[in-house]
Amino acid sequence: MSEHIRAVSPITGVQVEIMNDVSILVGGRAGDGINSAGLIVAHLLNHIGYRVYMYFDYPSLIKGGHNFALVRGSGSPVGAHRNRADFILALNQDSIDLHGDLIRDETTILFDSGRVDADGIPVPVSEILKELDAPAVMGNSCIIGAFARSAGIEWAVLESVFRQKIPKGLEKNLQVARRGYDAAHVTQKIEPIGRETFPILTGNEAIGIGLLHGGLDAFVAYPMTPTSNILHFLAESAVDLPLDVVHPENEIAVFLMALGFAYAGKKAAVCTSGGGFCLMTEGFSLAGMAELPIVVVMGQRTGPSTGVPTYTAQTDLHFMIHAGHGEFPRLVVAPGDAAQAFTWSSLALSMAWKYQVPAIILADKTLCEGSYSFEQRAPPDIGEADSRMDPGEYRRYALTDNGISPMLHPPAPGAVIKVNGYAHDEAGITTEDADTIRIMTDKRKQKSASLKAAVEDLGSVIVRGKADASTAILCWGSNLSVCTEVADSLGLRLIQPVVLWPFPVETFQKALSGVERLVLVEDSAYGQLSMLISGYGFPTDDLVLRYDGRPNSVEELVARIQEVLA
Amino acid sequence: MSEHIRAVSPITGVQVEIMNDVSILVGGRAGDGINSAGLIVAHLLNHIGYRVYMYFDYPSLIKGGHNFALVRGSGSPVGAHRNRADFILALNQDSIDLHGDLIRDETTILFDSGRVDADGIPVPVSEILKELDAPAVMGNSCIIGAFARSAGIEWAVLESVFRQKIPKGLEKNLQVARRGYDAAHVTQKIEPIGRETFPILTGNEAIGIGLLHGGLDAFVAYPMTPTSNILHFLAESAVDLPLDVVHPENEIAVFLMALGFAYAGKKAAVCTSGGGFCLMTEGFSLAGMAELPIVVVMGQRTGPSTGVPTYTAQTDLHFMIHAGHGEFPRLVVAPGDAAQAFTWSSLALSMAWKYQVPAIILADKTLCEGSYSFEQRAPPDIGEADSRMDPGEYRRYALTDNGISPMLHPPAPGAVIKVNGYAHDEAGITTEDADTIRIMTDKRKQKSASLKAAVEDLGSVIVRGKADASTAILCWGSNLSVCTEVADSLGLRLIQPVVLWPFPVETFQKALSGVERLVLVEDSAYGQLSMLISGYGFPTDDLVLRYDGRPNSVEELVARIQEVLA
Amino acid sequence: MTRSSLITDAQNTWCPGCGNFMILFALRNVLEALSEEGRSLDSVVLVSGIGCHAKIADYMNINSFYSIHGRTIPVATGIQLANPDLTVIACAGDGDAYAEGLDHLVFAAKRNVDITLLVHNNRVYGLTTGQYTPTSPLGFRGRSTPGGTIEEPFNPLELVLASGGTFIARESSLQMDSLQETIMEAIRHRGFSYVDILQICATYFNMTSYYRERMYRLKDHDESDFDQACDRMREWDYNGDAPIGLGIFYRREKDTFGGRLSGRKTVAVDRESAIRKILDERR
Amino acid sequence: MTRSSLITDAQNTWCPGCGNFMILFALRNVLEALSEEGRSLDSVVLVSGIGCHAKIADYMNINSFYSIHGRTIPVATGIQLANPDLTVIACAGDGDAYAEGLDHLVFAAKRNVDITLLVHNNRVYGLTTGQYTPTSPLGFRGRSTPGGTIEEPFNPLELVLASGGTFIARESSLQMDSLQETIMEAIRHRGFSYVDILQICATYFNMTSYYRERMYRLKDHDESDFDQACDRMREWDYNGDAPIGLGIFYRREKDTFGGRLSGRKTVAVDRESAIRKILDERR
Ligand SMILES: Cc1ncc(C[n+]2csc(CCOP(=O)(O)OP(=O)(O)O)c2C)c(N)n1
Ligand SMILES: Cc1ncc(C[n+]2csc(CCOP(=O)(O)OP(=O)(O)O)c2C)c(N)n1
Ligand code: SF4
Ligand code: SF4
Ligand SMILES: [Mg+2]
Ligand SMILES: [Mg+2]
Repeated sequence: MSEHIRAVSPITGVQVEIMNDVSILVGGRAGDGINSAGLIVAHLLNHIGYRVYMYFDYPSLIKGGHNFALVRGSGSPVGAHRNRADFILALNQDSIDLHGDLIRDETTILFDSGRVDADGIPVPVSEILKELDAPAVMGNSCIIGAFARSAGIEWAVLESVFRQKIPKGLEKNLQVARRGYDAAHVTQKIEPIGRETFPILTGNEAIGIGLLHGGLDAFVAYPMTPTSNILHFLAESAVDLPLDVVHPENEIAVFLMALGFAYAGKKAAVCTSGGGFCLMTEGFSLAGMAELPIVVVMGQRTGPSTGVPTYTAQTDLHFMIHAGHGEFPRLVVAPGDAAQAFTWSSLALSMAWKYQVPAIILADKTLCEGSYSFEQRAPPDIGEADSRMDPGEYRRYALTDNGISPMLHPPAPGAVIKVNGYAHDEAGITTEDADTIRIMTDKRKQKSASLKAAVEDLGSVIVRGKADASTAILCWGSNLSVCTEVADSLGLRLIQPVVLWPFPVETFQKALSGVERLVLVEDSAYGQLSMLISGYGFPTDDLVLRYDGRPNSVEELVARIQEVLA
Repeated sequence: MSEHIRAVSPITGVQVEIMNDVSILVGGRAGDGINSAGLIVAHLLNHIGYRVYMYFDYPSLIKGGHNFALVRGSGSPVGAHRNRADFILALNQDSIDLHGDLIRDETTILFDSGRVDADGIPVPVSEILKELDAPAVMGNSCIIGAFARSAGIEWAVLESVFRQKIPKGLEKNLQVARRGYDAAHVTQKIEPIGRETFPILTGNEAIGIGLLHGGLDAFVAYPMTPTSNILHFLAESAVDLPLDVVHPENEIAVFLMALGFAYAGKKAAVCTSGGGFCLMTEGFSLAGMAELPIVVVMGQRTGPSTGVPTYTAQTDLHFMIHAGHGEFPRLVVAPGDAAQAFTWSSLALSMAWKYQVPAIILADKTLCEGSYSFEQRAPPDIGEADSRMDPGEYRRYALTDNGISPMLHPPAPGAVIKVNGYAHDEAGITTEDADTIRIMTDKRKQKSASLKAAVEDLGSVIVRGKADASTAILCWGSNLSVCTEVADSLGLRLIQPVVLWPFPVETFQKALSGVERLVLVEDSAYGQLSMLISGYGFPTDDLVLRYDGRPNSVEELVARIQEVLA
Repeated sequence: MTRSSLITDAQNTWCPGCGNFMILFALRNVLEALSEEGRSLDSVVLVSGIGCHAKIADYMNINSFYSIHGRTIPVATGIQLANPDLTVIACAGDGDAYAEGLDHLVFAAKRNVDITLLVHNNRVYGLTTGQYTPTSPLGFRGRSTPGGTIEEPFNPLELVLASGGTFIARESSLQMDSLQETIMEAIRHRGFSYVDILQICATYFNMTSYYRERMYRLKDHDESDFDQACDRMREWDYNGDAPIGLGIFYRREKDTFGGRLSGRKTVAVDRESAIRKILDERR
Repeated sequence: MTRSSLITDAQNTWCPGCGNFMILFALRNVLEALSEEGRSLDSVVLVSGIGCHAKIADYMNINSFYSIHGRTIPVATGIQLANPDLTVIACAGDGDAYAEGLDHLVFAAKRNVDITLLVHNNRVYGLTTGQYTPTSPLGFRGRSTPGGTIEEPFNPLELVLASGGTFIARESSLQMDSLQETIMEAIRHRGFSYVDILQICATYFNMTSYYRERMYRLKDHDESDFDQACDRMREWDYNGDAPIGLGIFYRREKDTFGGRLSGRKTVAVDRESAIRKILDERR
């Protein structure tokens, strides 16, 4: 495309360009299938060699309102949207009226001429549907067809994408799309740049697949945005897999059932968001005391309370680190894109089991419901804990050097396996004895230390951008991609701790070496990561916070970073 | 008494003595009424002019086991037990066998000769009961009688205490006590030192009375050690008061009912411990978003999970500060003794209402179930928030300079009062608009700032001991008393932040002025307050942690402090 | 906000054809009627949970407490106990009242708390895009159960009856007039008034014709007869094929929890002297 | 820990005369009998909540999961679903199962989860020193209700029946032999087996003579007859004065939740190729 990011780095003075960069807005009402339409557009780009990213924006309602998808294609990996649209596919008037800031002179606007008034290429969607006797929901196939034509994407590409993605009513959809295709003309050609396709996954799907890869046996969940789709995805997938998916009466039941699975030797995970997580905290503390492995996928959204259910936030970091009464080891990882989501979900499950601790995959709406070109990276093999012990002598909480006790599951012939949320002795029997309480607390502390060491070993802090720059952007979770892009373009260092607890202090310190100015980018009002690292003596110089539920576009963030650095 | 604390301060070289100091152990089985017996002993001391403190130790069972009370009397205010007993009142063998470390040459041991084998003054309790045809439960009156005699407490004092404290079966109890009195002889006289008596209150009672003083209208709770007794106490007291006490089906109902009370204009509070609090966190976040005032009394006990229900801990500080998803203002106060419990419970309720925030009174088992001579100090009057607004124009979340909106309650003629856990506009209507979300988050942030300023104004950090010492003991909650005593005896400074959130950074900084070495004393395994202050750049030099569920005695703490300072 | 109209100008975001509109209008009409009778609407409070149904809190221009998923009932209970003069109406979803917060339903019935509970029972989680609820039929294919559920629904009327309910009714969003009448009766009833409203979800579970074919109004039914109530409630089990009775199944008078609670109060003494008394007892 | 005995050497801290002893012994005897029949006790798991009753997890020398207050049932459910070959026995208190975690009871019955639930119903919170529970009679003076409660108890048997329960029994800690027999039947029943055990709390609510005067065993009772079951259950409402029937009130066969869940499984494919397939579909 013609226009690229042209930012002059205030640090290096270098002007950076991102090549082969295209942005497309698809907008319509809830119920118009905007999410699927956006995904099809993403797949068109995927099939001509682009890495893609899609941000999907929708209010909390079922029909009506305004939904839009921002699809981005690029020659290199992407995970952020831009503040411009090269193409707009408008199925409602809001897609034009609410997005003036994205429109450039060269923007191609394709619009449903029956519903939308705009300058650009009109597509008579309803007429076409009527002529072909096609249902209203096929309207987006029509406009996609028009888009393909105007972007110079070959019909064959569209046809093959449709064949794969729209098996239901394929022929009719193709007819509709063809009519859209014919109604338009080439405006800006998106050049094919390769033939390799990548799977396009939402963060939610990447998490689900990562858990499956890690050996997930059971998934228990009560629906809650933005993680419900993990439940839906795994429920769909369960048919082919040795996987039980259960949707119980509420989150309390969810968590305790999952602990039941874990006790019986099945690797279990749950998903939720803040309000549901609150209801799990009592069980979370039980998992800590009883040393039961469990993984919680916790998708942040704008809070507090019900907040803004379908919008993003990064405001639960401290809650995750401290949730549950009493002190016990836990793991908190915050992947930043689909690739990390896969790797760290798999790892979180393995680590939860190896260290017999509860683990949290801390995601956010931007990650969960964003779609990414996915490149699979095999997670490192961390091995398993030793579980050998003479059954007759079995003690669930036997003391060991690393604090990890051999874990057996019933039926284990001859062994009596007692787990207990009270303070207990090695055998799992309740105790009130001062020495035993202290010794068992030390055991759990030792486990913390073992986990901490493992986390430092795993390379839990990512450094990107200009590695020797003395100004660094610090971020976590879904801010990874936009910050990476901005760091690259401004010649800054990028630092992202993927593991947030136990905090990888040494690795983080190394990542900081030579940094004189640290700028935190976070979707919160208080700067949660800054509060966390200040506890380890790491100051943050600038906070670039956003808390209106929307993620930053590349341009918005460039501007804000330039502002604080000016 | 003959022996006093004789510690030589490593800092000042000064030898400190505490005068008029007496320690008494009362021990027996659960069901023997050891708690009441200990309290009677405390009242005997109270009536001869002593300030008292009682630590009550009991396992989580109803009958049997071993209970004991450590009663301390002193010429000056006390709130900690010592590692010695001048008298032991033994109703079971464990009272001797398990407490060897408290016994000195001069210890007077009074024991039930039918059940206990010991050196000292035998009291034929069962024979006496049998002869007088008195029930078994009067056994402790008998041994108390013997104690009074051996401590040289006049019969008239005992009789007057019994008249006030044991109205039920008074005459029989007096007969039994008299026989015990006659069975003993004076061994060590506890000199009367005054005539003024103080109310003796548990921390729980002081909290309850403080809430009443602050204007409590409704108390809603589900029983949980160590705060159940607040429920019991207020349920007893409700008859005479404009107070509703409700015990619903679980903690979720508790919290949401209490929010219902608050919405309708009634000042409500709840009590619980860690596990129950977990269940309240979702409602807590709702209170934050909906700006509903509410007070939670949160009694810490040994965790995680069910842990050791009747033993103490200070391990929930960070959980309290961060509980609930999303970011919102809250108040966390941690009183250290009965006087502070009264003052700050009253204040917590007033501040919750003035700032329309949830407030936590963070107590612990040691404070909740310890008994203290109570000196009432009137809490400062913080005034109320402005609630004027034209009803016809009423907007529950109207924007103001300090972030506090006028709060009305239904029925308010002409006003429509809408509270909402979704992000909302000024009128309380749900919004997903980016600007409104941001503005309303800023409003709550402004309220945080107003609350923070008020907290700094209130003298929220206590300094005691040697005010100019460069070594300071830092503590919070129930560790206040033992640390004060140790600081006094070692010539150290004592610093106790009573408000823990919003953390009174400036006041704390002032309290620290001139401190070169800071020693944190805390009942936890990780040093929670140290983690908190390090986030503000205040380093802690030494951690004196205890996590076996038991509070430190004065001697134990002296030894541990001397050890770290050596 | 002034009450020139009983409907706010918040944008309504229910789907076209959603049964919630009927419930909204029915409630508005009932409140208008009450207002005409002279009851001040300043004393009415609407409490809702979270779900499509709950948006009614935004749409009704009266006092409201828009709470959290599943917790409609304890909030309503607290408000009622705090001020017995308020008329407290709780609107809950079936996910809300029958799954997330079921225990509160049982206890409201047990205690006979003087609130009115309207369950917008569309037998699906609407707002979270169509998962099964406790009243979805066996085999329901929702997004969490793509192969169909493997559990039978329960019958919420039977549950409330077993819990001690004193006013138990079923209505439908398809029958506006009767819905209004029953809501009015429910509000008038002193004690826990429970109306299960079979609400059409146009998007995820449109049972319009199913219901139309089976619905009938209870006739010659003695509301005070427990056994008759049982029988009628059991006729349709929310799963199989049977006539679906609408109307008031059961009604009886009983002390309310709030009434008993305030009945306990002796003449209130002043706070400070009560505190002084407590302290003196502990000297 | 080896199973030389079915009782651990943990110190027993129940009060003298506590009905929990009888339940402990009954359960031990049943397990011994099962073991003699050849069932391996390695496959038995005991789940408990928190309360006096729950200490049974410490005292029985078998696999156990000592969970948290009110959550006995979901833990037991998870274990059973994870491994259908396990025999899962859940011991709950009345505070546990009827107050804190009531919703789980209803859903276990609704789903017919294949576990056995023994409720140690002493009609009081024992471990927290004597507060009322949902089955305490009206006017019960506990520590949270010094003036007496103001709510009637509910009848848990009726609730479980209304929820879809397939095995509903009541026993007493005063009748050891029948208690044992019924526990045995409950364990043998495929599906959700629920036994409400009227347990004596020697310290806070000693109803020994009250029960002895009123208890009788169900006779000529058709366990498969729903209406008879209803009638018998309603005879005593946990409040008023009436004969108290003991025995199995209701029993029927029905698919279990676990059975239906595992029935769904197709032949399992290997994990990696399933993942590859999922990824390929998304290219
Ligand atoms: C604790 C919690 N869990 C989950 C959710 C997500 N959630 C919002 S609405 C809803 C279900 C709504 O179903 P229902 O109560 O039947 O209302 P409807 O939308 O059908 O009117 C859920 C699960 C939530 N808000 N809070
Ligand atoms: C979430 C939570 N709330 C409260 C408690 C305190 N608690 C412990 S046992 C118990 C009640 C026990 O009553 P019940 O279940 O009837 O058992 P019982 O002691 O009578 O056998 C309570 C309220 C707790 N452990 N956890
Ligand atoms: S999803 Fe169903 S219940 Fe929700 S608004 Fe749409 S039609 Fe109504
Ligand atoms: S309090 Fe009651 S239930 Fe608990 S052990 Fe004692 S007698 Fe048994
Ligand atoms: Mg619904
Ligand atoms: Mg009980």
